[in-house]
Order: sequence, then structure tokens, then C-alpha cells
Amino acid sequence: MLTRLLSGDTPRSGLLTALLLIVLISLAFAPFLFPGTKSLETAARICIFIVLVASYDLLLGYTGIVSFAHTMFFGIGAYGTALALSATGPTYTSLIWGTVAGAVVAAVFALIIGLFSLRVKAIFFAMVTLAVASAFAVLVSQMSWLTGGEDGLNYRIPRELTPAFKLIDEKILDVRINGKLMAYYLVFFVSAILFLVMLRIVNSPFGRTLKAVRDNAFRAEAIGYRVVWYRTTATVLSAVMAALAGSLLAIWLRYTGPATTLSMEIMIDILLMVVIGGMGTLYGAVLGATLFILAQTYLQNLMGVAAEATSALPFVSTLVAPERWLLWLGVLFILSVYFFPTGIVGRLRAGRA
Amino acid sequence: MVAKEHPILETRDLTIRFGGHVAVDHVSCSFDRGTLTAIVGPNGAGKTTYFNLISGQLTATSGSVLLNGETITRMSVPERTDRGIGRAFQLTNLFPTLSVRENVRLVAQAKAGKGFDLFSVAESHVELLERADHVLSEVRLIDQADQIVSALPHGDQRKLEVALLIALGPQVLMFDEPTAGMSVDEVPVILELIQKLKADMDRTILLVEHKMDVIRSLADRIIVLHNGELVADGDPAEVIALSIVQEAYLGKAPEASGEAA
Amino acid sequence: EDIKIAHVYGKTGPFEAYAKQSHTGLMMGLEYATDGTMEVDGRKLVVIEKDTQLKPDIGKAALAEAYGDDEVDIAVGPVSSGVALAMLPVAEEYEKLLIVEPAVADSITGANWNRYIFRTSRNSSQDAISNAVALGQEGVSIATLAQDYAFGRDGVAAFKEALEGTGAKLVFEEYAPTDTKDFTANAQRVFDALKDEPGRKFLFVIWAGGGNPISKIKAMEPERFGVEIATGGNILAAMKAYKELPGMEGATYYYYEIPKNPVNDWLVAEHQKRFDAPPDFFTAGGMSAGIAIVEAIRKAGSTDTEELIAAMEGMEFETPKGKMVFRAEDHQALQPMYHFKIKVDPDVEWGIPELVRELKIEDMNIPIRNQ
Amino acid sequence: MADNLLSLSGVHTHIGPYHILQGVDLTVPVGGVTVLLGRNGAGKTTTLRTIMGLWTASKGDVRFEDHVITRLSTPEISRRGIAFVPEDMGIFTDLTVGENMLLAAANGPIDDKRLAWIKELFPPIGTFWNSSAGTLSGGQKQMLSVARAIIEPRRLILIDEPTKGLAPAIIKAMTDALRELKETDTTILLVEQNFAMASSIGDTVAVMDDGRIIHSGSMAELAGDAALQEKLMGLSLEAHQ
Amino acid sequence: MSETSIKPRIEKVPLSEQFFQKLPVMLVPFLAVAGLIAIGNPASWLTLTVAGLAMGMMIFIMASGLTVVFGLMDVINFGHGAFVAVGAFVGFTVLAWLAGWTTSPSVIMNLAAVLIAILVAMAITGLLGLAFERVIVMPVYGEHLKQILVTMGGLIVAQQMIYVVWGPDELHLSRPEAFQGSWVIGEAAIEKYRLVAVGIGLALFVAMRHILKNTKIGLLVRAGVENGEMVEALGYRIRRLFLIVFMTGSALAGLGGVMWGLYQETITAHMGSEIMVLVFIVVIIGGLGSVEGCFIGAMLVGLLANYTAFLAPKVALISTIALMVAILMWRPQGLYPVVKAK
Ligand SMILES: Nc1ncnc2c1ncn2[C@@H]1O[C@H](COP(=O)(O)OP(=O)(O)OP(=O)(O)O)[C@@H](O)[C@H]1O
Ligand SMILES: Nc1ncnc2c1ncn2[C@@H]1O[C@H](COP(=O)(O)OP(=O)(O)OP(=O)(O)O)[C@@H](O)[C@H]1O
Ligand SMILES: [Mg+2]
Ligand SMILES: [Mg+2]
Repeated sequence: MLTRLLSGDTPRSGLLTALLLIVLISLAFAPFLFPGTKSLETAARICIFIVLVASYDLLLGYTGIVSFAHTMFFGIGAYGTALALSATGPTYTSLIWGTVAGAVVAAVFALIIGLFSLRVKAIFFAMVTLAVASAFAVLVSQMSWLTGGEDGLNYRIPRELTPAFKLIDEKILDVRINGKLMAYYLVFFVSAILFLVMLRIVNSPFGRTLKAVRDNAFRAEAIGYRVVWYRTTATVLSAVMAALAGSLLAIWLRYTGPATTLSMEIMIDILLMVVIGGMGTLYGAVLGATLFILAQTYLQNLMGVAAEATSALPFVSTLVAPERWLLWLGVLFILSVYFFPTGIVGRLRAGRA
Repeated sequence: MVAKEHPILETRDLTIRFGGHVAVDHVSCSFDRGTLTAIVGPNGAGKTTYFNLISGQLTATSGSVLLNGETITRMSVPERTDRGIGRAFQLTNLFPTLSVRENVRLVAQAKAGKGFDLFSVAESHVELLERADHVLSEVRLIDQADQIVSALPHGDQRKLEVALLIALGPQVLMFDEPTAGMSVDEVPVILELIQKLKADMDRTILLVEHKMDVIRSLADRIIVLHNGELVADGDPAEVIALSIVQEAYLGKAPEASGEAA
Repeated sequence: EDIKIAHVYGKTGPFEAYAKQSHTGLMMGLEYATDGTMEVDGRKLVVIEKDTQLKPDIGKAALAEAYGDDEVDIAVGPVSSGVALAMLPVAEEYEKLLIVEPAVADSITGANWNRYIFRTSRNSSQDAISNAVALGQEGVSIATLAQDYAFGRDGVAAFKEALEGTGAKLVFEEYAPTDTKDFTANAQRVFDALKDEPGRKFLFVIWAGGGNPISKIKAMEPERFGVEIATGGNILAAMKAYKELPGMEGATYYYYEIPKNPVNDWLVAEHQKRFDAPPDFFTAGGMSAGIAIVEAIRKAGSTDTEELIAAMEGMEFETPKGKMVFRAEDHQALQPMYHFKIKVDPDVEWGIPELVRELKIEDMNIPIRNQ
Repeated sequence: MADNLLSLSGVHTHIGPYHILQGVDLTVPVGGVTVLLGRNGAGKTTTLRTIMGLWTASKGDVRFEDHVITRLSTPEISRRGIAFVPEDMGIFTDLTVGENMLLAAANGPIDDKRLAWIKELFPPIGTFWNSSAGTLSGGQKQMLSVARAIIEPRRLILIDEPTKGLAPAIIKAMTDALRELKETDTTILLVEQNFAMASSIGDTVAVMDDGRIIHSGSMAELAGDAALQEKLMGLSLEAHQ
Repeated sequence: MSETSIKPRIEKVPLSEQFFQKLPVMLVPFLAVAGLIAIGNPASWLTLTVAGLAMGMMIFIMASGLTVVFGLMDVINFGHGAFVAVGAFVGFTVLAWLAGWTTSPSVIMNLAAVLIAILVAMAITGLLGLAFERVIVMPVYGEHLKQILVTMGGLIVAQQMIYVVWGPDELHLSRPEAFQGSWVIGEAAIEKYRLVAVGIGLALFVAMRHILKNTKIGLLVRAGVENGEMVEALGYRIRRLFLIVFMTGSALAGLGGVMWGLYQETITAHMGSEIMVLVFIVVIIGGLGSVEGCFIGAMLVGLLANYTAFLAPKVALISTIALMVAILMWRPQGLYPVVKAK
């Protein structure tokens, strides 16, 4: 049963299984295990990014396509939901049609871009998507009458998903059972389902073919696979998944703007999460996203402590000042690529042998 | 049946030009079902290019390729594969990070047309796995089935090339120097496989080889390419005896002929 | 019990410099207003800092964390308007006050406003209107150049509105993408539009952040067509570029030598003493916010949100810019602005905005946009 | 021994965790052709790469002209006058044939006389001088690889299976070329599967198996001794299965 | 000697095809003429054209280092933008020291100051390139994805170090006296500084072309990327060569940084990464590794941006990307690919 749920793709390493279980349990019971707004924010972010990163891995790890336009799809999904909610009010109908519309638009865009990849080489494709994504971001910021421009959109979501809605009056385990909690579990369960769907896709005959295309597209053609269609389908699937993740973010944040969805920075974060976790395995997305977001959220706090401890040393203390957390994130970038060349999952699985 | 009237494969005035260089020059030739034709010729004569034109890696400048009487000249590689053309490559060309079994399974999957099956688990298609294992035992690679291809010795990789072709089960099989770079003791294994293919199935085989003893033992017919042109075609013994083959290919004639262009 | 204040602002990211000023100002404002005790009514003031990283989602989470986990009484911030807009609903949700400083977007106290929002910084309209008042005279022709996004377009719209009735004529609006590197084409279009106009001709530039076009347009010698460049004030570092523009006119929000009042005197002296540099734009803003908080708590006599709102609506308080008033309708702090003209002094690193005229609160008709 | 240009004594080479060469002793006399035989995976290529410094021996010494070169870097080894024709041909496919040749002449401009000789040996070199080397046929690439190694006079040439994929006529041409080189005071260490070719040009021979030299001696002796051939080949066949 | 003759049939390549090969060179004049027709007013056209060409030159200077490193060494260096920024900061620091020279009315003194600033900036960014290559890039040769990540990491670290060294404020510096203002010809204004940029850009172009055409360096680097072992076996020290090329690329970024900084007059730690997308586009339009292509691409981008910004400002935003897409549809490898894209 469990293996069927995982599409037969078990973690294949004791430590990995343990880590994944810890992540799963922590996320499933996050509101109760780690009470507080910040930790709930972090947990929701992790859920959403697991889906986003996994959808990117579908493209990068399984199909071997480097694209910088993934945040564009993420953004399209988020804006779809956001626009529907702000235009037609906080109803479930608008939430759903906004989400669907976002996914459809993302699919159409992905189809066009995917077909373009027919013409150019991988590295050019990467650069083209980079340019397209940056143009898209500018476009969004210019069409402020629709998108709110740089300022983004603030909107309401159905009342049952907001803190104002109290499900029951008493607290359970000292936690308020309110709409926020509902919203979190919506994010959690949808993310879990999307993840399982992707796990199924990568273990399907289609997913296997993607790996073959990645390994040797030339030969894949010669045994009868129409490579372009596989690549394009993978691009579209991955875009739709990213768009759905975007919709989740839009619902969770009740805000959508370029900085939360379209920025190059997020794109790089996604890349790093995939690589840290391990490309070509969706479990890598889980670990990569979890670790990275934890680091991103708590590194600054940590550095605050370090800065105080070293305040006597003039140069060192400026280097570890919380303002310089990006510096250390950059260092982390470099180090993680060195130390996890095959990602955490690769390392754990190799360690098993 | 209409198909019976046609040779299984035919090329008519097949030509390809790279810049100004005519690599295959108006080659017209047809191949019958159940035959093994050896293609010989000096290095750079256009043998691999001819294969590429038939299987679709290259598209002809002019001329046409017909399979069972149907023109396939402008078709893409997968389309031709679907219609029954399969080939092995001169330089080994596999899926290096996948296992041996997965390599063959992918071919079986392609043949079964299941590539776009998105929501079933690949491992649940038992028939594909069985097919893969069957082919692997045929080529005596079943013991290495779980190895990753890139870790496989050279000879076994060549065998796997052949295995992929068998799993694909095309009407036309093309081998490009299957024994190149293989030590003396490995050669017979491959030859035996090709022999078996020829005997077991009613297939058409095209074979590029430089080793004359191999050709003698396998071929029903030899065609000779030279500077992209088809210069000889016929019974092995006769063709080998031709002076152009002796001179330009085997280098047997005493006097030197001409210098570089 | 301590009074907890959260300063939620973009400590890291491209606006790091603004952020530093803002924080220094806030702390100095609290210090000034409490005479250095950092206590109000016997309760200690504790300031918690949170970084938005200039990202709206993180800003939102940080504010929620401040209200929810740290249980602060009042929050101040942020630098960027986009982040501010995302933060507004959080204040409403937690029913706690947010004093916006120094984000400028009109919609913060306009369309997206809620009753928990106050703002000490000026808004875009105040900027635009003060400039319109400074430049607008009978017989003047003006073209605008602004960034092609909401901030630029709103700014021009407000400027245009304010220009009506001054007798000046807005002849051309040019918009350039925010990441424009080469302004030759834009300048050429502006020159083509202005060159045949009679009278004094201004090109008014509204540009926020980097990539400022002024010096590039100046290099094309607009004098040829009798075109003068005008723009608002800026932080000191950016006003170094004004050294090339002696005589340029415009209206600014703050320059440390302009306001004459005890608060500013203290700020300039203390800042010079502590940091060996004069206070800047956002230092003044931060200080205003600090003073506003202390005054409000004193006036309300508690940190209860409703009491604070009641106390602050219409509240007048002294800042480095003189008297400010929280307008009851939209909680925007009305404040004076300064019409300046650039003077160049070789010993000063930047172009010095010399006061031409103080634009008093009553000189400017700032529209209320939250209805 | 002064008349040995190259000698390996007790060379061990590891690739990652694998112990590939397990004590190779090999001598290459000055001025002749030494042929290295052995089944697939015996370690022939690894031996050549170890000499060239592309793998580093973990134990034992490689001597060249009485200098120990075991730990020198590849460029340094090359500059001592050793050329290398790798198993995979090592063609620069992005470059033209001419550019490939130009790079091979590391010590100055190409000597026209020598180039003319090479073009005569391998006509495609001339014909396709300005074509991208990646588009050459398999055999043409092999010719280019050998041509690069002989564009400048060298003391020693290491050649790894130069005849694979070559038409019989070209194999003959190649054999002749190697013979001619031998005349010009160039020593050759040749790895070959084609025993007919190897025996026609080799002076001395060494047979490898499992990372060791299992036989060495003169080529004439091996060529003439069917029993010995049988023994060596049989051994390798057995070892293979 | 040989007993075989291989005389492949070589036919003449049709003239139309040959013309097609040469076509890209014609694009720039073609675009300029099209611009003149569309704009109509010659004075406006001249102003825009010179400005566009100069902009193109500055982009070319910044892109040249990238195309060498990216095209020849197959290293995608996202850190290039950081070198541009560092170059600008170093250059500004030097110019600030030489304030006496830059404010002097003597053209010679002005030039000397700028030259010194450029040299110091190039030296520093070159050294930075050395560290970058050794520490960050070397372990990931041949792995694009990891290159993107580590160089992106390097970019962040370098930008943050600019904050540590120069503080978070943007830096402002006026151009030396001699380079301020414009020459006015009729109604057209030609900025002096832009002409300087054109001069430096042209000189760089000629020098690079010369080096790459007349020495083995370009060939060696390309060969080394494909098969480093073989290049070593031919006797070349490829590691050292890579290092030198990388340092040169970084130094060129430093040069670009000073030029760009003097154009912008206000510099920030992010200035380099902001312009990187444009620089990448130029490199791609030109074809990997091609100095000529990069040069033509940069001029096309510069001109087109100015023309469209004048004629139809709304379109300006996407004009560059449209140009790139159009060129890639026409020539999937860029105008003059030296290196095949993988
Ligand atoms: N893509 C290409 N571009 C340009 N020329 C090519 C291309 N492919 C092949 N050629 C040329 O066509 C000719 C024929 O090459 P081909 O590979 O068909 O020879 P071959 O007969 O298979 O030789 P070999 O026995 O050496 O493998 C060669 O001269 C080669 O340079
Ligand atoms: N890079 C490598 N990593 C791991 N093992 C290797 C590597 N290269 C070679 N080997 C192993 O070393 C052994 C010797 O290989 P080598 O290539 O030297 O054989 P060879 O005698 O040249 O064979 P062939 O005739 O097939 O070329 C083989 O078992 C091979 O699998
Ligand atoms: Mg061939
Ligand atoms: Mg070998």
C-alpha cells in the first residue's frame, strides 16, 4: 500500500527514510509541535517549495533541461489565483477558477517555450528562458493596472481560511483551531498530493523515458521516442505543477507580487535546493527545500548571536553581522555544491552501499 | 499483398552534400527481405552517412529512401523507427547512467508504444521486463542486467548495442562495424549473434565491416561505396575480386594510383 | 511591563543604506522624546529589529511574528512600498498599530489603508505636489520623465493634478522602463516636445532608486533648447550627482541644513557627534516615527490599540521637520516641504539644496485617497 | 641499460579504488617497434596512460632516457619527446583538421616537407584540411590522430590501437608509415589487436594480462612459435570466460 | 607511397549560400539605414545612432570577457557581473585619489587619471579572477549547472564584500572634465564620453581579434575544453592557460566596470548583475566564443534599443529579446558560432 502510494520509489536508504519521516511528521504536525507564527510560516513555505522544487527537478533532474523560467510559471499560478480573488471576491469559486486559469496559462506558455527548445541548444535555451523570464517580470511590473506592479496584489481569501474564523473556541494543545490552521492544512495536503502525483509521473513509463532522453536524446530518437514531445510534455507538466505551487503561495500569503514569485533570486534558490537535495530524485527536493528554507529563515538569527560573541574582533564582527547573512548564504552555495556533488540523497544512498 | 512487390528497402539516387562535399552520391540500391548485405569501402567512403540517411539521422539533399514502397525520405528518426528501421552505431551509443536492463526495457517500451503512459508505475508493466530479460539472456548479458552501463567493459557494451537492436525487432537491421576495437576472442560472440538473427528471423540486415573474413562468413551480397558512389554490387567472391576493391579498398594492387586532391 | 516596538525593515538588500538611516533615526527619536531615559510613563522601551530582506512575503511574516510571537505593541517600517502594502493587512488582522516609515506609495494611506495604519513619511502626492508648487508658474512649460511603473505614473498623475491652477502647462509625459540604461532616446523625445515652447521650460524627473537619468540627460546639453532639469531631493549620496546641476530647482522632503527648530538642531549636532556625518533623509524620517510613538503613548496613557488610535488621530508632534499632524481621515502625517535651488560648494561633496521657500502644510492641498 | 629508451619497473597504478596495473615491468629498446598485446581489459591502455602521466603510478618507476619521469606532469613528459595517440583518438572535434595539426606542432610552425609526407600517407588530411574534424568518418579521425603524433619528430610514440575501424588499404598505409618512422630514429610502442599487422612490423613484443606482463621477447620468436601463441591466446581466452 | 586515393567529389558552394554566410556583417548598416528611414530627422538619427553605437561598445567591452570565458572555456560565469562592479569600485576609488587630475582642465591629465584607474581596476579584477578560478571554478569545469550555482554564490559573496569594503552607500563620481558634455553638430549632440567608449571598444576589438586569429591561444583553449588530457599530451600546460584566460576575462570585466561606472557616474554593488542579462543576450546573439559576433551583436542591441525607445517606447522593453529570438530562429547557434553550443 505504502509502496504503491510512493509508486514503488522507496527512499532506499535507512537514514534517508528516517530524515524524510522526520520532515513529514514535522510538517504534518507543525502547528502543534512548533507553535508560533514564524514556524507556521516556515512550515507552509517548506511545503510549497517542496512542490516547486520537485516540479523543477522534473525538468532539470529527469529531463536534463536547464530553464530559468520556472519562477515565471510559479508567478503565473500565483497571479492567476490572486487576480481571480481580487477581481471577484473571496469565494471558493474564484479561488478555484483562478487556480485553474493560472495552470492553463502556464501550460500554454510552457508549450510555446518548449517548442522553441526544438530549435536551440541546451545552453542557449537556458539563456533564452533567462531573458524571457526577466522580460516577463518587467511586463508584470509595468502592467500595474492589472497586476499591481511592483507593489503586487493584496486580497482576501475565503473567510474559513483566515485567522478570524474560529473552528472551535477552545485551544487544542495550546493551539488555536482557526482558519489559519485550516489554510495550513490545505497547503500541506495539496502539497502532499501534488508530490505524490509527481512521484508517480517520474516512475511511470513516461518518467523513465524522460531519463532516457536526458541521458542520450540522440539514441532515444533512434529507438523511436519523439524527443521533442517528451521534452515539451515535461516542460508543460512541470510548469503546471509550478503554477499550482504558486496558487498555494497566493492563498497562503494573501499577497502576490513580483518579489515573492518572479524574482531571479527565487530561481536561484530553487536551483540550489535541487542541487543540495540531489538532482533526479524527488526526495532530494524534500530535503533540499527543507534545509534551505530553514537556513534562510534562521541563519540571520544565528549570525546575530555570532556577531555578539565576536563583537570584540572588529573585522570578524562586521563579517558575521546579521546584515551580512547573504555573504554566508553565498559561501553556503559554494560549499554545498562542493560537498554534495550528488546531493544529500546521492550521498546517503551511496553511503548505504 | 502489395508489399510483396517491393523490395523491403530501396534508395533512389540518394545524395547528400555537406557544403560542397558530396558524401553520398546518387546511390540507388535495393535490399530484399531475408538477406544480409555487407557494405564495404575505404574510410570516408560514405558508409556511415548512407546509414544515417536511411535511418534518418541525416536528411538527403536529393533522392529518396523507400521502405516497403513507401517514401520515408523526409521522415524523422522516430517515424522511421516506428515503420521498422533499426540500427546500431559505429561508436557505442547507449544510455550510460541507466542499468543494462533499463536500456533494453526502454526499447521494449518504445516498441509497445507506452512512452506516454503518465500515471502507471513502470515496474508494473511486467511484460516489458520479461521481454528485456529474454533479450538479455539471448545475448548472454543477463548476469550483468543490473549493472550501470558506463561501468560495462567495451565488449559488453557492443553486445548491448546489438541487444537494443534485437529488442526493437525492426524489419531492417543495420550494423556499423560491430566488432571494431574488440579483441579477437570477443569477435565470434557478436558474429554468432548476427548469424542467429539472420537465421532466426526473416529480417533484412545491412552490415558495415572492414574485416574481410567476417564479411566472407556472413554476407549474401556485397556493395562497395567509393567517394560516395556505389561502384560495385554483387556476390561476395566476385566483388572482392574486382580490381577497384582490390586497389582502393584492400590496397593489393602493386602500382600507386594518384595523389591527394 | 516593557513597551515593545518592532522595527520591521529591509536591513539587507539594495536599500541597506536607507535602512541604516531609518533605524538610527528611530532610535534617536525615541531617545530624544524620552530625554534619553528610553522610558515612557515608567515603562521601558524595547526595540526588536526584523529584516524584511525587501521581500513582501518575508516582511509579512516578520510583522506577523512581531505581533503574534513577540507581542509587540507597535511596529514601525518598512523601507519599500511593496513590502509595506503586503504588511498592511497583517496589522488589521492582529489589530495592532503599524507606523509606516519611510515607504511612500500613496495607496498605503489610500486604497489599501486600514485604520491601524499611520504614516510619518511623506507620500508620493506630497512629493509631487510640493514640486508642482515649487515649479508651477504662469508661462512655464513642463515635461516629465518617470519610471514606467506604478510609482512613476502615480507621481506624474499627482504632479499633473497639482499643476492645474498654477498656470504652468504640462506638455509631455515620457516614461522609461526602470532598467533603462540609455536615456538618449527619451531625452531626444522630450527635447523635440519642448524645444518650440515659449517661456521657461522644465524637464521634471521622477526617479526612484538607482540608474538616475539626470546626469545623462545633462550630458546632452539640454541648455541648447533652453530646457532646465528639475527634480526632487534625495539622500546625500545621490545628491553628489547634483553637483553638476547648479541652479536646479525642485522640492525636497528634508535636508539637514534647512529646517530650523530645536529637534533638528539636536539631531544634527548629536548625529555629527556620534557618526561624524550629518543626518540624512531617512534619519529624519525615522526620528519622526520615534517621536510620534512616544508622544502617542504619552497622550493615550496606555498601549492599548484603540486608545492609541484615538490619541493619534489629529495628533500634532514636533519633528526634525517641524510640526507634523496625523490627519484623522487617512492617518497621513501632513508636514512641510522645502522648495530648493542647488548651490555648488567645492568643499561639499554634494550639490547643496538651498532653501528658496518653505512649503507649509497649508500651502499644499494633499488629497485624501482612502475613501 | 643504455639501449632501452623507456623502461617500466614494478609499476602499480590505481584508478579510484581499483588496482589496475599490478607491477608492470616493460622495456622498450631504442629505435624499434615494441608491440603490446593482450585481451580487452588487460591494462594496455592504462600502461600507456601511466607512461604519459595521465595516471600516476602509485609504486614503481618509469624511466625515459635514463631519467625518472614517473611523477612529471603530462606536458613535461610530452616535451621530453613522447607523443601519444590515445585509444579514443582524442580529436578536437570543434576545430578543423588543420587546426588540429597546428596544435600538434607544439614547438613551432609546421614543417612543410613533413606535412607533405603526411598528406601523402593519409590523403584525407589534405582533402579535409579546412573541415571540422568532428565531421570526419571514423577511419579518417584515426588517421588524423596518428598524423598529429608524427607532425614533429619525436623520440617515442605511444600508439593505442591505431588500426581499429580502418580499411585494409589504410592499415597497410599505416604500417608503412610506422616502418618509415622507425627509419627516422623514432621508437614506437604500439598497442594492437590486429596480430597480423603487429607481427609484420614489431621487433619486440610484450603480452599483458590482468595488469601484468606475462610474456616478453622478440616478435620473430612469438610469430614463429604457434605453441607459444596458443598458450598466450588460450590463456587470455580462458581468463576471459 | 600510398596505394589509395580518396578523392571526394567537391562541388562549388552556391553563391547564394556564401552570401548567406556573410550576411550578419550587413545587419548593422542595414539597421542604421532602416532607422534613418523610420526616424526621418537626420539630427535625431545621428544623435541616436552614435549613442547607440557607443552603448553597444560599452556592452561589448563587458561582454568580451564573458564571451571568451563562456565561449572558449565553456564556463558560465555569473560572477562576471561582480567583476564589473568591483572594477567600477576600484576605478572610482583610484579616480577619487586622483581628484586633482580629473578636475584639471588638461585633457592629458584627465586621460592619464582614467588610464591609471583602468589599469588598477584591471589588475585587481584580474587577481580576483585568479582566486575565483582556483577556488570556485576549477572544481566544476565541464558542469554547467554547478558552474551556474558556484559562480552565483561567488557573485553574492563578491557583492557582499563590496558592502564590507566600501559600505552600503552607492558611490558617485563625476566624469573627468574633458569627458563631460557633448559636441553639438547642428541639432545633434554627440557626447564626448561616448566617443571615448567607441575608441576603447574598437581598440579592444582589434586587439582581441588579432590575438585570437594570429596565435594559438584561442585554439588551445577550445581544444583544452573538449579534451584537456590530449592538449596536455601535446605538451601544453592547459591549467595555466585556463587560468590566464580566466584572469583576462575578469580583467576585461574590470575594464568594462570602469567604463560603465564612468558612464553611469553612480555605482552600486548590484550594477554588474543588473546588466548581466543584456550582456548574456549579446554573447548569445553573437555566437559562443565569437569576438566578431559579440561585437556585431552589441552594436545591434545598442542601435535597436535606441531606435525603438525613440519610435515606440513601449516596444523598447522587448526589442532586445525579440532580436535575440529572431536571430536564434535564423541561426540557432548565434551569428558566428566559434564553439558549438552543447
Ligand atoms: N556532418 C558532416 N558534415 C560534413 N562532412 C561530413 C559529415 N558527416 C560525414 N561527413 C563526411 O562524409 C564523408 C563520409 O563519411 P562516413 O562517416 O560516411 O564514412 P565511412 O564510410 O563511414 O568511413 P569509416 O569507415 O571511416 O567509418 C567523410 O569524408 C566525412 O568527412
Ligand atoms: N577510468 C577507469 N575507471 C575504472 N576502471 C577503469 C578505468 N579505466 C580502465 N579501467 C579498468 O582497467 C582495466 C584495464 O583497462 P585498459 O583500458 O587498460 O585495458 P586495455 O588492455 O587497454 O583493453 P582494451 O583492449 O579493451 O582497450 C579494465 O578492467 C578497465 O575496466
Ligand atoms: Mg563509418
Ligand atoms: Mg585499451
